[in-house]
Amino acid sequence: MDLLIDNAVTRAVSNILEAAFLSKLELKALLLGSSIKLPIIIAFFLLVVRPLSESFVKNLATVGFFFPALVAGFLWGSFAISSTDEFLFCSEINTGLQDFGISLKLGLNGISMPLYLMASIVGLAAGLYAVNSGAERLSIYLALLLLMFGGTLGAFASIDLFFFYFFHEIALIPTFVMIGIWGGRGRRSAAMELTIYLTLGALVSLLGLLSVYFQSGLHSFDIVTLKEHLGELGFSVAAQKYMFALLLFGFGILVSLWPFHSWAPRGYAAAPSSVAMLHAGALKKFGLYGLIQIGAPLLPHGASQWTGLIVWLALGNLIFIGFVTIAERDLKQMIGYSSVMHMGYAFLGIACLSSVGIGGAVMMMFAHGLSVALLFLLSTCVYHRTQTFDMFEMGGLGRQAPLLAGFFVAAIMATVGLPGFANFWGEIAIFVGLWEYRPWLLVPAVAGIVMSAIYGLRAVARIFFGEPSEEFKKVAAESTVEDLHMNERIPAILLLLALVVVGFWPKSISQPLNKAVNAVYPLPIETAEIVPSHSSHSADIASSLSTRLEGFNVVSDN
Amino acid sequence: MNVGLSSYLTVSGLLFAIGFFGLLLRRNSLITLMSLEIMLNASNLALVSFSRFHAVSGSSMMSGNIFVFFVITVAAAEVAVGLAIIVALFRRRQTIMVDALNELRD
Amino acid sequence: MPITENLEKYAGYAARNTWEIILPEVSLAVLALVLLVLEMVLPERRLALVAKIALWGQVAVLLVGIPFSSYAGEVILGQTSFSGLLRHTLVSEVMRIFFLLSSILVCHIGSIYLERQQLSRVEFFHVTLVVTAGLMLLTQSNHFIMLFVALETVTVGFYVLVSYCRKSSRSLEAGLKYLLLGACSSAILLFGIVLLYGAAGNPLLHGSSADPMNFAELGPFIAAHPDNLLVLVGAILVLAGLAFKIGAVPFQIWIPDVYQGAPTPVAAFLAVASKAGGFVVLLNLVTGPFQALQDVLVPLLSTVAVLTILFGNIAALTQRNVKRLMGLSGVAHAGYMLVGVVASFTVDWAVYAILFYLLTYMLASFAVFEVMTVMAPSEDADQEIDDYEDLAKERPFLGAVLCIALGSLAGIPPLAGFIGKLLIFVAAFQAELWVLLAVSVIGVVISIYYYFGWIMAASFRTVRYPPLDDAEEVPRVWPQESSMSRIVLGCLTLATVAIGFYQGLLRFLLV
Amino acid sequence: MNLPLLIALILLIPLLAAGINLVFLRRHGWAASIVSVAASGLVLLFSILTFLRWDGSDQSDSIPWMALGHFEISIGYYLSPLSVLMLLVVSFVAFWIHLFSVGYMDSDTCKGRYFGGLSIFMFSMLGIVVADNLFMLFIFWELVGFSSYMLIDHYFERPAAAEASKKAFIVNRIGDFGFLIGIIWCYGEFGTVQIKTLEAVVAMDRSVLVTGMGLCLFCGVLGKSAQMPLHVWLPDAMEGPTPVSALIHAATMVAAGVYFLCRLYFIFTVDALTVITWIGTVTALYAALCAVCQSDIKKILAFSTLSQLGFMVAAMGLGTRVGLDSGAETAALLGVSAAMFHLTTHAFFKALLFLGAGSLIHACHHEQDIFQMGGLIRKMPWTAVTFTVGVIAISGVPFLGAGFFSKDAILYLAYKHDTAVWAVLVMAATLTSFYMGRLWVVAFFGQSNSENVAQARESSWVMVLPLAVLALCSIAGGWVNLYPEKFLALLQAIPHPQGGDFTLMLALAFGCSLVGLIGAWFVYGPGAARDRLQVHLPKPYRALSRRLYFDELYDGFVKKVQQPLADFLHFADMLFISGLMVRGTAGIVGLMSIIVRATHVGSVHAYVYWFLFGVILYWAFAVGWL
Amino acid sequence: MIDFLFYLFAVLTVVAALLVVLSSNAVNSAMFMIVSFVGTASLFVMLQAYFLAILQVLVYAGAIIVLFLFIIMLLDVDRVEKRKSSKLSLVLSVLGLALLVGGVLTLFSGDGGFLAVAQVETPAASYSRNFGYELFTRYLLPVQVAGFLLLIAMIGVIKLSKRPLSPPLAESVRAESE
Repeated sequence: MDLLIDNAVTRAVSNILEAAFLSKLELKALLLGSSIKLPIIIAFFLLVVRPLSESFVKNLATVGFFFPALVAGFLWGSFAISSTDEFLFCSEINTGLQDFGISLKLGLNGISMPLYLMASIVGLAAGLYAVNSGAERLSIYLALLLLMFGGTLGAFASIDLFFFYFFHEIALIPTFVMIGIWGGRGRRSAAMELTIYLTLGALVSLLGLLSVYFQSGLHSFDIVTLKEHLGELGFSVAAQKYMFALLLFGFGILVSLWPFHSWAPRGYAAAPSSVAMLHAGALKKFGLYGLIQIGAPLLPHGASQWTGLIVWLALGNLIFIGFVTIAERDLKQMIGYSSVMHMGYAFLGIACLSSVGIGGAVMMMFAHGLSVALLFLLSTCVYHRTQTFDMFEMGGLGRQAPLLAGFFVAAIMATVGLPGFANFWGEIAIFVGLWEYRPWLLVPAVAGIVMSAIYGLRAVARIFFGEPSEEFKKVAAESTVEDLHMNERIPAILLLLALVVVGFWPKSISQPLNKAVNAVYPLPIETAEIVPSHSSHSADIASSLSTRLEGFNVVSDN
Repeated sequence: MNVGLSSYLTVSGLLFAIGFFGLLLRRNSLITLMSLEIMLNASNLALVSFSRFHAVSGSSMMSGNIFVFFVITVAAAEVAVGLAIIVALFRRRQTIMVDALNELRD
Repeated sequence: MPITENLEKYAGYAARNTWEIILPEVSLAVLALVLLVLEMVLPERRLALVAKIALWGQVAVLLVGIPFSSYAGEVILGQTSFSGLLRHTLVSEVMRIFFLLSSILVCHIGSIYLERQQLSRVEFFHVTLVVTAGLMLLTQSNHFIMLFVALETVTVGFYVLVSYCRKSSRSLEAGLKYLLLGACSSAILLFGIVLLYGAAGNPLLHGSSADPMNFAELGPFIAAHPDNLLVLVGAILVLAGLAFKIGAVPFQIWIPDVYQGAPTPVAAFLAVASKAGGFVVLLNLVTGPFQALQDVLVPLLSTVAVLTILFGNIAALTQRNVKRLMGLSGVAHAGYMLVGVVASFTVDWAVYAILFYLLTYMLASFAVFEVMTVMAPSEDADQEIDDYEDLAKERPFLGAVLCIALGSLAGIPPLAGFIGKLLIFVAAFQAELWVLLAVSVIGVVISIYYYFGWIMAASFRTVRYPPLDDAEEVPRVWPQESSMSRIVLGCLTLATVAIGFYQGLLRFLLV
Repeated sequence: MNLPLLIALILLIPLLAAGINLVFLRRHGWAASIVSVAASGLVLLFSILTFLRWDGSDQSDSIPWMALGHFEISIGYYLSPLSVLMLLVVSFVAFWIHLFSVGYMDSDTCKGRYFGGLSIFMFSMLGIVVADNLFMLFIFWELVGFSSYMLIDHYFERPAAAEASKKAFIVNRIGDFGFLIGIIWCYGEFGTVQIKTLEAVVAMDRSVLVTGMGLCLFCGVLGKSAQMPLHVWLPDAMEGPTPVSALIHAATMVAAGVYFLCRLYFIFTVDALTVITWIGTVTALYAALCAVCQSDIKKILAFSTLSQLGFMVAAMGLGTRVGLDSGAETAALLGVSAAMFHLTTHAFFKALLFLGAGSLIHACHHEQDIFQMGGLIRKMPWTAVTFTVGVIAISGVPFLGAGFFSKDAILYLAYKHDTAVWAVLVMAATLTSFYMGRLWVVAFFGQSNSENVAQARESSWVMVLPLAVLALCSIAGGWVNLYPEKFLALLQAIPHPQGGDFTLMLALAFGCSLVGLIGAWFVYGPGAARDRLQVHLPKPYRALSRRLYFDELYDGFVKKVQQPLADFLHFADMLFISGLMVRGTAGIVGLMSIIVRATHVGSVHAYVYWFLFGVILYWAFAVGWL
Repeated sequence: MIDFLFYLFAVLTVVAALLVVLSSNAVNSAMFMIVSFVGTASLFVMLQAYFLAILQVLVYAGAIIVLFLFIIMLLDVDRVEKRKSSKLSLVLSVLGLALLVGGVLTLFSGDGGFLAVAQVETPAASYSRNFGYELFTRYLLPVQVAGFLLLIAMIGVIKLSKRPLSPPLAESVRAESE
């Protein structure tokens, strides 16, 4: 069966693709580049050119959202075939700063490919929802969302540290504007807090990136070059400590590492749903991606010195925020907090500094992006039907909107880490990584999934099950409560489908990812003393097994 | 003590200090303007003294003297503009006291 | 000394006065005179022509004069002219264009302002042109006499410009404040120059010079005597004088008052050109004669940079008056550029980072100031952030321009301001100025609050509560920008965005 | 068809059916029920085919499913007598319950969801059965939890159902908390979680085992098989439709815990096994006591299930411990054999009882209180007869029901090796027949006690047929010799009492079952309308009917500890992090801003002083003071 | 003798400057300023900068101070200045003066670097001629710039002081000032 999947299907697909596209890497690189540029160009077009008819705006924006998703799907397919641990589809454009070693280099490796794919799916879903959301000043709304989308994709596809940062910021500013203009209650202060916090984080991480640039002495912002050469040279351990601290706290703020998380629930609660989807789902993963792709590989000693602290802060995310989430009664804030909480897992995975833990973290990021986007989408759908985010004022919605209830339950189950959804694979890999790192950490980490079950199911029960509350009865009496509309259904299906496909076929993500993380994280630095003993232990067993096993079989046959 | 360069410079320095003192002390904008003139004048004196005492045969240190010429020009221009502003302000506010000029503040 | 010999010497001096090199400056001066003549000649109803001639005349200078002088200047790049009074470098060539551009923009904004305020035009343009010529000469000065005269031309011109709106007592008050404090700083600067002159001219000291005001001769002397008290005090007094121009702590204190009172185009001119002039002189000095004083200047400038960044940003944080806000935020920008100046002691290309920063700052600042001018009420000193509410809804174009310009000032990618800040940061990193970097980051974060507060006011929906009493609400009249404004603002915004994406546009600075 | 393909089909057919039902047939209830029943029929067919193809030896195969670093999760199957037996039991019982559901749910509007849920359950349960490694087992373990959640929640409009489903899932999660730690512990310890490999490793050297690991793994069983103290969810789970209770919460899913124990019997140390034994024993007695004091027919059966599961767990723990002590080759299978035998018979008769109860409830318009019933034997003869068979089987009336053989084996095991356990289990067994007798006597005899019950009529053939089939199995299932040869090695490890012991055990069995049944007849009387124990012993009755206040204890924990802690941390988050840390910093900077702005006093004098200060400051640098 | 003259003029200059600052009457200040500038001019003469001495007297005493006096008379300032400086202001400014004097004295008192006497004598005629030649050859550019400086100052003064041209504006200004 394995052979079947690996060889026959993919070979056939690759043959078709190669026949059709001449297997030109340039073409793929071109596609990758244009998948980032097209949304941005369309965004500027929509911002500058007016007046445009609404249907034209919608169609154009839809193209802008669809194209990257199609490209991502295609690249993903050809990436799976290639099975390499290097960056593929690379392209380079000089923008005038090449004297500093800066140029727009794009490419994907096993770590960025899943995230790029995830971002494109989340962006497509958010975009499709936005196109028909009926927002005021729709063309500007879509333009900003496209800008955010392009920036997010660019951040994950950049090989150049500078543009990695640059694209993130491109995506960040529309976030601010969109929260401010189209947001909900308390949008002004939430937007301001979010922006100030994230700018601080981004700047600190920029300092970290600059320190890598300067300390390396390679005069290059190119991740590949840096990785190759630092293998031989490396930084001094003391320098690494400070450099990694900059990256950790900078990126940590961007990922709402406890206790720098307060922007996230408030910001997401105030944000329009498409923005919350794209930010919480995709853009927020930028910081983790930075730590995984840049921080830990380039500064292994620095990373290993900070893992102790990362663990404690991640436990803050898990346990502290886990409890906070349980106490939260505002649906959107609850989802915001839960996304903060789940970042704790990713940090724990990173703290392992092993291919299992970090691979798990990437899978977790992939899955969490999809599931949290789905939750934000559905929470808005709930809001449109109940006119409130207060879960105590809902109830019994499942009767009128069974499909919505089904999707919501599925999304919660995905968040909770039910097998069959992509989230499970990441979580379990992180747990395994933790066992090798520090076994006792498993206890709080696994306790986290119990807590997420508590708040998740509680939310489901409050919103959809049981008797409707008095408030909801009033709302339902005033207007008919309908089930999911088509414009809500399609993005939800898209996200759920992605979650389920990867849930059932994790290899699609893990195979390229595994190659990449194995190349980057051969053995954890700190646990280097422990793991060999482990593996030798198990290797011992395995070798003695193979001899004994034959005898065993004989015995059992008798 | 022989009269030498440092004596002239001391006079110049004192003039500069007195000019600054006037800026600090007086609220009458005309006198403030005069104090500024004294400060510029202090520089003139120092310039001339340096020129004189540092001149050796072959280098006349003329640039110091030339500079004085320009400083006097500048001083005249500043005074002219300053007085014009003071007059215009007086027409609108009936005062030339600088501490009455606090319409622009936080 | 025989007179004939002297005459030959003087003839030599005269021969070195190559006026064609400063053709742009000369043209501007001539243009200024032509304007005066036109004012007298033209009938009153045609006086609007003056503004057009001033504007297009400068464009012509930009398009013809600059290339011509660059053509002449290419031969002598790095050389001096006018017997060592002027020195032509890449920096000075770029800054000439910079000042000319600023002047064009100021004239453009000024014509809007003057029309709105019904003020006479010709004097404004005349003074602006002369000031610009002075600034252009200032960047090329290689001699303290030239420097002082050019600087004072600029300063006196600004005294006039700041108090230009003489029907407004605020403009006059700002003018008098600027004059008194400016003259004080000039006196300090002058005294510093004198001390340097005195120290370097001392024939008893090794390396003394016959013409100590010339940078080329002052430099070696200072390098030989970096511990001389006169040199040190003279240098710091010169820096104090320049600190006034660039608005560095503690000589920044005048800025909000003067910006608030000054006519908006003049405030823009002050914020951009005057500040840039100060920076260019500062750069010429620290990379030239003062290079050897880095043991003293680096700590001094670092401290000043830290204080400037913090003061500017913190003071601007709760400021609601937009002109004062721009002034204080300009102080913060001066602080970032000072970081670049400190870096330039050890990092050669930091100078170009500062120029890059200045260019991006100019683009964004003028866009903001032009929007402010268009939006200004009759007393333009009273503009508050709250006046910008609903701007994006009522005037989407102005709103978008304002947001992009403020974003660029805040240093947000993908706008040009970010690249400017980035280059400064990179330079500071290379120079290992950790504290300055940390403070800069804090400053940028604080600045987000007020810039974005303004953006928020301009672009976010506002909830209007009905008035409490029955007072009739006067519907607000939204001014309409002219098509010329649209073009100019569009160009500024486009440039801001384009440089953000493609830094190659300013690549000549980064070679 | 080869084995891997068969196994794959067994797993994929229900999955496919579930997908079709949930995606396309949500509004086409009949089609959905046909798809699901067909799927379960196919599963039964393929299970039988698998059994036929299978040569009786241990066979396994797997493919890697995900790999990260050295960590690998594979999906595979591991056929052994144990798993094939379980496969057959599950698919057999499930098929009949599917069929029964068609009748039971005929008026339900959400049949698509219901049958989709059943199919998901089939998929996950069969996954547990065939799983060849612990990670795969865990995956399906979680999925059965989800399908259980989904099906309990079928009537989600009822607050009680919503509450019960939530409780079931969360309590199971708590069990899985330990389970997952145990699995990862196992993986970390041995580097593999392949059951076959683990077995081989442990067989080489039992000293590598750790008690803690075994207990962690047992936590999963606590949750899934609802052993104390995680038993609280199972009685509440009766809020689901009755066929669901029969299939999931009686016959199969809850037995998965026992199945897991049997599958991994070798991984537990002696200490762990002792703990397991006692937890099972205590659960058996506790649940039996509680069952006596319930009046809801499904609750009675639920507690009965708990009690029987306690028997199985105790049997497995005790038997394995004994077997390990004795050291014989097959002796280790002692407990497995006893537990699995009881599991099999229990699956038949408990499914029968639940379906019978379902038939009653369906006929009585969802009346579930036995004291409202009465006299049903005349109205619903088929149901009554089959139900009686079930009662006989569970009560362990010698030779007449399957329960006798399996339970007798367990009691004998205990009698031989641990008197204390034996004594408790005997009490539990007596109580079993007592509460079953109570149910039987009160519900079927005498007169109807309510309007709904009076109108009851016999159910349709789709419901009666499964009852009949299961009744047959409940009678025949106890005869070991009827089982195919391939299972004999497994089932014949059961100790058979010989000689004097045989007589003693037989007498005991007669005593237990008849004392219980007859006692119930006399205590309650046929068709009683109220509970005599409740009247005469109000205090103990209340305590037991409230399940000895376990739920109150847990609710108290949630309300008094967890929620206040959450609220406190929420408050702390607001106060310290959002408040002091973030707003506080902003406030301080804002205050500084106001102070700094205040320096712009507007007076030139003040500004000249700034200049003086500036000159002095700069001077200080020049002369080296700073 | 020369020394005596130096001390005389030096004291005259400094004391007169101090009186400029301290006298409460602006007219007095202007008068003392003349004295101070004449004193400075005398020092210039002693430093053999004859041309500058003449310039000093002509420009400062002849033009600037007259301008001051003219404005003082025009505005009738004595009517205006009634309030005295506050004590605090006085104390602070004296403190500032002390600091500045201290600084200046430390700067110039050390005679190590300074020449006690002039090295060469400058003949008056060649001085003026050289001055002129230098000014109009070498420093021609600054001279031109200074010309423009004076021009814009003049334009500015005119602009600031002339009556507005357009009638409606003039009316509004008048209305405001009245």
